[in-house]
Amino acid sequence: MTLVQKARLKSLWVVHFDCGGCNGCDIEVLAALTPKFDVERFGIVNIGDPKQADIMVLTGPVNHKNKRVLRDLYEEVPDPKMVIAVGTCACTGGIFHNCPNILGGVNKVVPVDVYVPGCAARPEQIIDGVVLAMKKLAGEAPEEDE
Amino acid sequence: MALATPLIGGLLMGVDRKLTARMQERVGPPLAQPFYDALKLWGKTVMIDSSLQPALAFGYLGFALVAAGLVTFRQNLLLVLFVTGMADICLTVAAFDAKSPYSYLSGRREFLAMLSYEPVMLLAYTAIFMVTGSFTIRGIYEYGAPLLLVLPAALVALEIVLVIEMKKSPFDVSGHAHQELVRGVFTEFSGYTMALIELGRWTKLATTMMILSLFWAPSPVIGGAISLVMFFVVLMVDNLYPRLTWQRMLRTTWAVGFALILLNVAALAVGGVIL
Amino acid sequence: MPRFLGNILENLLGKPATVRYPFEKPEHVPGTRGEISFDMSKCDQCQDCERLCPSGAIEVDVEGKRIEWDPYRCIYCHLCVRSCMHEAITPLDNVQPPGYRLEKKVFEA
Amino acid sequence: MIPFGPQHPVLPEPIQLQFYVDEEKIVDVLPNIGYVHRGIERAMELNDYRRNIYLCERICGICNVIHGQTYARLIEKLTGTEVPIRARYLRTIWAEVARLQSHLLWLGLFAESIGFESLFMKIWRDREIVLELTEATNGHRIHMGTTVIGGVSKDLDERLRDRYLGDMDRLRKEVDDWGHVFVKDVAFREKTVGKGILPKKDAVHLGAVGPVIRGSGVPRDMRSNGYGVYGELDFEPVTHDGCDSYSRAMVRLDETYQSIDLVKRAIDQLSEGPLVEKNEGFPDGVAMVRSEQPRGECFYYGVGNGTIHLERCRIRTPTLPNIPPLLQMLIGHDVADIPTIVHSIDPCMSCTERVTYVEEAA
Repeated sequence: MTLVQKARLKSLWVVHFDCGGCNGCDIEVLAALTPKFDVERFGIVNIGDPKQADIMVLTGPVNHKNKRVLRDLYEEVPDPKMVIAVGTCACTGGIFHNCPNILGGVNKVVPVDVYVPGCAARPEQIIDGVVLAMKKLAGEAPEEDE
Repeated sequence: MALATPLIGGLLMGVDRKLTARMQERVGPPLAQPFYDALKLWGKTVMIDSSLQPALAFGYLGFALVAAGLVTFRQNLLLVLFVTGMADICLTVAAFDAKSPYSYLSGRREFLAMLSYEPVMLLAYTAIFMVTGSFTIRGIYEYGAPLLLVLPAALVALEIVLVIEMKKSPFDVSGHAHQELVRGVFTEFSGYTMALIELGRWTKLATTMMILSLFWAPSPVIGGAISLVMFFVVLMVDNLYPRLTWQRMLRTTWAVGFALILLNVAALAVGGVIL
Repeated sequence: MPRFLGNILENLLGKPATVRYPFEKPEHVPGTRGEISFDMSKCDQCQDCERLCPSGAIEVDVEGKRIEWDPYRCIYCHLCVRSCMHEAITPLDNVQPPGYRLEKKVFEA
Repeated sequence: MIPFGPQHPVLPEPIQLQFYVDEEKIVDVLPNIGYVHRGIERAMELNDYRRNIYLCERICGICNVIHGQTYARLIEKLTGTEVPIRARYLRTIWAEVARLQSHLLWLGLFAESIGFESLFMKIWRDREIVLELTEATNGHRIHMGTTVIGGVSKDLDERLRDRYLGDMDRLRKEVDDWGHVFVKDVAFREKTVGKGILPKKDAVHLGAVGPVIRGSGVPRDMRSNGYGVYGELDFEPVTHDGCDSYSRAMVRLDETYQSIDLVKRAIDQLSEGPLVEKNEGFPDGVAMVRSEQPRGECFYYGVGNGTIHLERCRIRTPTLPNIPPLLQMLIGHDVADIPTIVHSIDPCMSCTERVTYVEEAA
């Protein structure tokens, strides 16, 4: 493992985008930054600028209006990048599965690396999800068998 | 020595983040966090808006390194000021060059920030010249007595400069104002260009700290301690104040900074230390 | 005036409020709405849970005596736990951990 | 032109505000909402009416308790179910806890929007007290999910009751600890006083709701209608006359204290009794209910036709009526004031289940 790869695992900058969920997960993502959980311990910063981000944290189901925004945002994040779908609606659509303007989970629009379940996902689960993403970045994730 | 300045600056940035986190009742990142960030940014794919951007990023780091070198070799302070100014101009032009409105606005604000702190620095250097009779750092060393005893108010004025230099509230109008401008002047940099900018910032921070330590020139240890205390005060102020507008920044720096230095000089003139 | 100074100094000198998760497990809160588990010996495939589930996360296969529960679709409201007449659904202590792909949990008789 | 959103660090929710600026002065602003349009009203017609309560709670994660309660009240009106008195008290307690959570969240975000990060961290740490309380009540930090049609699904036992009272006292002390920064801090006042003026006449005319209208001196609060048990708790709406961001912040700060008092008073008056009244039959007829969310008035209108599905359900959430006043507030201010003014209405975009299409005038 090169030095850059090692550094990458210790400095994950997050860009967070709400695709139209209920805000529950969004405030939990924010709560993960605050003193009780403080993800900055792992070098995780909510950077807000897609051009410098490593991890996309997506919450909420995708609708027809913001799928274009989401795709643009995904394109803007430089490689190597990880996409974490936080919350039930971001994974599959969850309770909004039969709403007419909903496409379903964010995996309908962008490839997702880690799925974090929960409605709303708890900060502990979000931290676990980031740890999984770190493992995948380090190449320790199990191979996809398709 | 000049090449070690980015390392010192990076470490200071790490201390900054750790202390800020502790002031906010958090654990905070490890001390080496800025180095991890810079290394990671170096390995990322880069997205370049305009071909000028990488050149300007290199320019920013280059000028910052030259300024650091000038300080280590005890050269002219005015020269240091102008070279740092060149570095800032590189950053501002790069921000203007990008097509993002955030970048443009913060480039404008960065320019105003330069406009507000550079005259204060210039005035402070002039005061130093009036005391020591020389603009060079060597002259300060040869002056003998610690400058802090003769120019205490000028040091306070430079504290305001340090706040702007480190892009800390209340005057972080261009760099850290993520509520208004996402990432400010850094919005459009990515990958290695951002890493270069980070390195440049560390260098500049270390340079400013070295200049501050000149206020106790005979002993670098006491001088270093003074600059570290000033660094700590900046962190405290950062956590005590919300961000103010650039109009307020310009007014405060000019009014308070100029007044402090001029008062100091006037007091010296009355006391018969100079002239 | 900097009215926040005392607070900041207190924080600086005191202990951080951070829970060191994942190195330290947080204290378990009784009644956490986490994962659910189906006791197939009690279940009589009445499909009440499937009908009531607000997000359609439970699928009951009456013929095969088989229940599929999708943890990535469940909203953890525990309506099924409350409404199961045979008390065949028990809430577990843990919350569902994240995963790399969407998987369903299968409970068979 | 500056596009503010849909992805922007200060506002985690997707809304786009297109600012037309001259130097740094805002000349015009166009809102572009609908990034969260999910079609909940349609889905509510498709679902079983008993399931909808969970859908309603997920219209907005911050005001989920009150959304759920308002929907439950709508269905209770349509089916003629009488809620037991203990359940009404418990609902009020939990609604006020939810309001506390939301107001602390807002105060923190407001502090962050003016660039005061240490205060933000401090407030969000204190907010964890409320979240832990919510978790102890029904096992989840955000979605309490205690409301069922006809009552509540959880009881407040002796142990939890003591914890509520103890935590309310603790929270009061913590709020005292930082509340004065909002009231008196010079730099804070400089960023908020006189920013985002909404005169009383305009507030009424443009249909502002909640703390926005109360910050303009109009005592309009649905809780004074006395739904739930507010009639028995001597409720008085909080108003401030400043008409600016500062008085809107003050309204919320005072309401935080008020909510702590209301919770304590409601727990004192809590009487024994059944928790839930079984509702029989299907919703029939037309009904409307109004309640006060942390962000303002929430309005539910429902039509039932005697089947398991609702014929129509119309929801009016508080953020949407606050957008036109926001646009008026913003014009003439600096770019530096955008975060404060936008935050002063407490935008909760996930409530704003509407779509607009914005076209630039030629």
